[in-house]
Amino acid sequence: MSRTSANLPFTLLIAVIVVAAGAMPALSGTSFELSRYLTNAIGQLAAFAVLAISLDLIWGYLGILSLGHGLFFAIGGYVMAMYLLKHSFVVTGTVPDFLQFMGWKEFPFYWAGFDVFPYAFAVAVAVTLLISGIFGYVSFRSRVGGVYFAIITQALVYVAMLLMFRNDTGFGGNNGMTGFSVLFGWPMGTSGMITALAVASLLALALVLVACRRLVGSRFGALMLATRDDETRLRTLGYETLRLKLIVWCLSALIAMLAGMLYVPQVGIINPRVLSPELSLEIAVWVAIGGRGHLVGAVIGALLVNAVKFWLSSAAPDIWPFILSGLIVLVVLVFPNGLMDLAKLRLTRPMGPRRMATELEEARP
Amino acid sequence: MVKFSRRSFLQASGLAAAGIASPAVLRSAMAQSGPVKLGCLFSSSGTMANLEGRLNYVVKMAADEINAKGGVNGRTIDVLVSDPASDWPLYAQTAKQMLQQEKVSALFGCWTSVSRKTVLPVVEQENGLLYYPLHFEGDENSKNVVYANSPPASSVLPAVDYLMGEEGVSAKRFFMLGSDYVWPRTINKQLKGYFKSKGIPETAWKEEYVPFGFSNFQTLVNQIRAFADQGGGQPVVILTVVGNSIPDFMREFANQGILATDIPVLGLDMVEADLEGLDTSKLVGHLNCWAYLQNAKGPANEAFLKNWAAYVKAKNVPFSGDVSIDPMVSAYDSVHLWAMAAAKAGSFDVPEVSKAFAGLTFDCPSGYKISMTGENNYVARGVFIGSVNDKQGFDILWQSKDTPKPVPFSPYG
Amino acid sequence: MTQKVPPLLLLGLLAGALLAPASPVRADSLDRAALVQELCGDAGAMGKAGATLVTTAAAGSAEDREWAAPLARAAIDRKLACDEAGAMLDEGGLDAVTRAPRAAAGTPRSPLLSLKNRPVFELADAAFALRGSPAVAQRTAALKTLERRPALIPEGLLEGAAAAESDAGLREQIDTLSQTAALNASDPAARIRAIGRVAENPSRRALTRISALTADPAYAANPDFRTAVDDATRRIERGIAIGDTLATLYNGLSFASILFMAAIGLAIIFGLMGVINLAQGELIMIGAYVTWLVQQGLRHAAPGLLDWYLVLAIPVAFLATAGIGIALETLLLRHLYKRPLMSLLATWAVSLFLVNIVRVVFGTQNMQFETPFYVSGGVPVIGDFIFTWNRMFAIAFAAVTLALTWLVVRKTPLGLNIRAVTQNRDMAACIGIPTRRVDMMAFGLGSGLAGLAGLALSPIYSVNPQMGQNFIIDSFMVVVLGGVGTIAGTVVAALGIGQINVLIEPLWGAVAAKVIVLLMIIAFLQWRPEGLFAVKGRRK
Amino acid sequence: MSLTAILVDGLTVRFGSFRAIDDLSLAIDYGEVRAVIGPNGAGKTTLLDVISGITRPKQGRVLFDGGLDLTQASESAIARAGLRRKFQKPSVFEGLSVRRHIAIGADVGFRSRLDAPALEDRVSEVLETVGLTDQADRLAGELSHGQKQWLEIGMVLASDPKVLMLDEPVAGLTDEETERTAHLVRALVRPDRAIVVVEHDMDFVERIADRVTVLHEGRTLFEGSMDRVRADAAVVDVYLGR
Repeated sequence: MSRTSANLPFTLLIAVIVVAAGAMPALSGTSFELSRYLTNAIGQLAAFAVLAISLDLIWGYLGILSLGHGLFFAIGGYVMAMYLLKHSFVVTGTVPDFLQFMGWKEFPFYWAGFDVFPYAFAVAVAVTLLISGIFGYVSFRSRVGGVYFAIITQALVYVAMLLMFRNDTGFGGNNGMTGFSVLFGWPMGTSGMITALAVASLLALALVLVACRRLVGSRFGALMLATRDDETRLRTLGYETLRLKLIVWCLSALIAMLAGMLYVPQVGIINPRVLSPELSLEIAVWVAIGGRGHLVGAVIGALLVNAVKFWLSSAAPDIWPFILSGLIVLVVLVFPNGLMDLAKLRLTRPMGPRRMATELEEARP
Repeated sequence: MVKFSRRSFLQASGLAAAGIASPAVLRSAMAQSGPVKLGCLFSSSGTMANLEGRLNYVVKMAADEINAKGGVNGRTIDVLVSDPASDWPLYAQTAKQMLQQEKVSALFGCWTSVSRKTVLPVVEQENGLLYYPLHFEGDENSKNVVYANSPPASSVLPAVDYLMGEEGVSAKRFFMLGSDYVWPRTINKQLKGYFKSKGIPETAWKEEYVPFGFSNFQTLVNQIRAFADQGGGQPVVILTVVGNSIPDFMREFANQGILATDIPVLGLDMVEADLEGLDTSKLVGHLNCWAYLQNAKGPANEAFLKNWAAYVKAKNVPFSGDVSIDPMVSAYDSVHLWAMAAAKAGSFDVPEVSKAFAGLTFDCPSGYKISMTGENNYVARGVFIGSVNDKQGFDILWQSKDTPKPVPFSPYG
Repeated sequence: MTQKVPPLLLLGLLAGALLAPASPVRADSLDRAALVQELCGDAGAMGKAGATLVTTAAAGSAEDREWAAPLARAAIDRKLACDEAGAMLDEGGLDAVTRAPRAAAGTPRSPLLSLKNRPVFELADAAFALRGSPAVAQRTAALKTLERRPALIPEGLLEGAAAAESDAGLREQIDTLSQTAALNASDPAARIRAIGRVAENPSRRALTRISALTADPAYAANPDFRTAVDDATRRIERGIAIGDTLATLYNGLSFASILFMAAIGLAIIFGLMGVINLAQGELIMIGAYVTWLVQQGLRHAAPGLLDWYLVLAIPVAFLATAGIGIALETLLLRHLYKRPLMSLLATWAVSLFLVNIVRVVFGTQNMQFETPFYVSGGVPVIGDFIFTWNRMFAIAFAAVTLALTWLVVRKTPLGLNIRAVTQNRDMAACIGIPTRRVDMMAFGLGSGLAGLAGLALSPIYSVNPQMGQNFIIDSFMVVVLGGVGTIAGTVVAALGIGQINVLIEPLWGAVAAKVIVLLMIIAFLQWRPEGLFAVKGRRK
Repeated sequence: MSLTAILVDGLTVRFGSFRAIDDLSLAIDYGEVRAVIGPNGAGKTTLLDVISGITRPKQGRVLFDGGLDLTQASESAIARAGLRRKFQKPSVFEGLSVRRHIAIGADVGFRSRLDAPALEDRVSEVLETVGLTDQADRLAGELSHGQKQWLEIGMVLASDPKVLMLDEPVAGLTDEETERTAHLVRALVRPDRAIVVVEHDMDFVERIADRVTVLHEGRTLFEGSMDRVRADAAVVDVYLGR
């Protein structure tokens, strides 16, 4: 309605994603086939883009910065890994490493049923909703916001990391889980599987983009922006902002979880490093660089930062941190709306002075 | 010498324009000529950088030595270096890139067991070859990995035997303190099995784990003192913490006034580099055990140390030229073992090279003649027990007579 | 004597050595050449040589003692050079047997003491020093070494030393030790006296020694002996309990002081500006590196003052990090005060930058710090409680920092301004307080305090580019738990977190302790988002 | 329906040791425009905060319509009961259009309960009332200060509230804008609606208020018509006379 046309870039982005998803299987076998490495990389980047969207939804549109989104990403990842391991075990009989080095003869009881994907998926959703629901409810009810919320979520993901580092939790400890051989009955690591996973990730990205776009364009989306701009004002108009925030927060957690489920089969490992506070901070950096409050910005930010990181980590490993920190400072000081400013595509005005004022007040209760 | 080539750069940055990729045919044609490529998977940033970083240069140095003698099968060796940034998934990522894009003939890399386990499925799928230069927990035997250093049965157990023996300290009680991950867990599991087989009661040992990067050892050292003071025989600490936890532990240990003559510490992952920041006069006598120590006697070691010092100076390597640690030597041996296998096979194809492993021997800087059999991909090496001296190094306290046969799967697990 | 304590085993070995016909028993029959030959032999031979040295120290003639004393020291220091013609004392090139100068025959080799032989040689060295060293301090130190292994002390040594001792205080100490050493003597009265002596220094080791006596035949036969043992056991157990309590408190306090040091700068900055400074950990790290630089500077410029580098570095570390903080504030954060979430990202970028610039300049290895006498070792107090000086240094440092910070905030114009701006920025600006300048100075102060934290932590932790990252979450939890902008809150939160951590750690391990504490804080903040100490005001 | 819209009974609010409102009692009737005046710190805004549920009092109660105790209800429940408030600082949503604001104000709920045409009608009507029809599709962040004030009034008005609280509606406005606002407020008077205005501009108060309550140090100093307020010695002493 009033959210003026971000239509062009949005449509373009969706088109590129869908074309890429279609082209990858179509080109296989021809001399223009993408290498497996590139295909895999594109699939991973798509998963990161989904993760970026999940954060943008609550940070850009609701004004809540989470520095713990790695937690939900990890839930998806871990559940996917559990499914893969258990499934591989059922099909091929391979006993996972962590069982071996812990000296355990069988899977812990809570692994039961994880070889059935629908069950695993349901568990992922349930756990994500449970954690995000409880944490979101108590935090939003106590009106914890702004930097406090950011710091507490960071502590939360850190706690989760410490827990998962423990080997006796039955989730592989520091080693995490790796050595997946079968997905849905198909062997992993083949060209076909790599392409299929990349295509699935791209399609999921497109789907999440379209769905989020519809959400933020709706009346509900307008209420999200209203909450971001002045929550008290909205509450004194009769709206239960607690419920609104909780719904969006849980939704965002679910999207992050989905990203984790897409990511793990493509990298072939999950371990507590995805729970490190640095990764969660980096997600915020992708969004900030791309331009928060723009779905397109979040996606482009995630793709760009990760592609550059991917390439520099082998081409010039030493300068990557300097480039990243320089980029952040540049974005923070000069382009508060990230690349969206740079491109002069001022689609909306998500960062008015009022918005900043709310942030400030949240910082000082 | 070469970092990633310009071509790979273009390909990787071509992500944005996903449609443009160089045709597969062209790429494979190029891989057939020119120098043969080897890849390194050692981090030069992050928590492992201080240890892993130096191995990149050792691999290059070994390649230079081989190139100076005319290369292998008529081709010179190019070493590609990357930075997995101490981030385990990135090891797998980089390994994929090396194998799929760069078509390297062999990989040399990984320090922690986690990173090796991450890379393992990649090398198996791509049928690559990974030389792993660390002593480790064993219980693994992939045809695509060469385990260039010792599994516990041929390194840790001899050291513990020594401690338990008359010549050692007749150790009767064991405090096992480790970082909480696969290597310490597995080592301790095997040690417990070993103790049981020796009839040592369960009350005589204790197991504790701390998180990675843990540094506040005050309470744990208190626990160790309490454990030691319970009586019942000479106590020892078997230390499997890694990284910065090692110097932090040793510092606290010395600070609470415990000497090696009271409770000796066997630091299984302790190397010269861990002592760099410490006042070792209060730590004299603590032990470590590796397949190589810098003080090893013999011309091979003299030559190695001289070459390394010269290489550091000539290439401006950002690591000390007068510190040499076991994994450096294992990495060095690995390159030579690979070159010998490739020359013997007359090919760079992994299956051919693998077939040539049986019967290879090499004069390792440690002074032993290390060897491979056709039975498995393990390398038989000697064992050293070192004793910390007041010059931040290790004196050789004991060394094995020959190279014990490596046993991949521990009978005590 | 059924105990399996290794010192006793060694004693047995000693006794064996005493009886063995090959080993000289009497001083007049000390075979010097044979002894030197054994010193150059294998571990077994060296063990025998060590036993001989101990015997010589106890019962040898003055001449022999004087001759043998350098050998024990040389073996420990690896200064004994074995060659084809016997051995030489490294320094001065003297022959080990004749003490006449000579040239080395062949390539000399320095034998290494095995772990088992090392305590024997240390004992011998201390025994020689106790009887022969001219300085009282050295003799006292030697006595301390002997006290570590009372069971190993050969009979006659302490009596001989006490008889010759000129210093009255030291003589009394020697007597005490010799009474303690009589725990397994034959005279029941001496044993009972020894039990009492042992109980005077309660520790788990003492408890083990005393409770082993309950299996002694005398325990059943002699009621006096029995009472003495039971009394001693009770006394020691009480001592251990006190010691454990003190140790827990001390460990908690030391951890709290570290948390406090890491958090206080952050508390000031966060309270004043609502800015989350994620680079705070890196400022701590830089403080530690500056300390290292000061140490290196002193090494070159004034080696005499080297021991005092930790003190001399205080102003340098403070000013250097304060300077960085001020630069950071002026160049970056000043523009972001209305956007705290962005300043959070910006400071993260700064932390990334600082870690990597230090990595490039100094490398990734741990920096090497001298350990001055005032931060090395510790004093056993009671039970198993050791008062370690490096922790005490941190505690004292934290206390002084607390006092100074309190003074600055409460008693100086800058502090007044800081408090005014913290409470109401707009009002402060209205009454003419230069808020920008106050921000800058306060940021400098907070950063400088982080630098001091780095200095205080350098004797405890490894110093490397990554070290700062260990502190950031802990210190934020302290600040948030304490309540923003209150020094008292920061102190109480640090003490609470430190103590709870130390209490949980022995029960469930270090990881669980950390997890539980963090979860407790998170839960607490849901209940009281303002933290422990916070001023309530009008919302919105 | 009772005659009294809001009954404040023995209300005390403390911030630390400071008593912002001290045992205050007052009643506001339907159909009147009540102005609350007083020097800074007298407790005016705090009073509105308590009525709208933002601040919880230490003692006392505030009854709405003779029944609902506002000190126990949540902000959103209070708003849904029909009490709406315009804040002192114009509080609008920078990222939303003017039209969206009115729609949000008109209809509470995550989904619209009114059907689209009915909502459109209501929005147009309110825009007409506050005179922002021409600005309907602009973003709120782009409006002038006065327009933001009106937009916020329109937003709280759109739901047809029973109690309308206006906190300094003419602060920072030009004389002409003040004039328009005064007209607007008078036009909103209805027998089933109470309007509470906190304002410093005495001329404005005189033009709109039926009755005036003067607060001082958290207590009622005086209550009556503006003429009598001006005549009261105590009021002149603490407030007007300065």
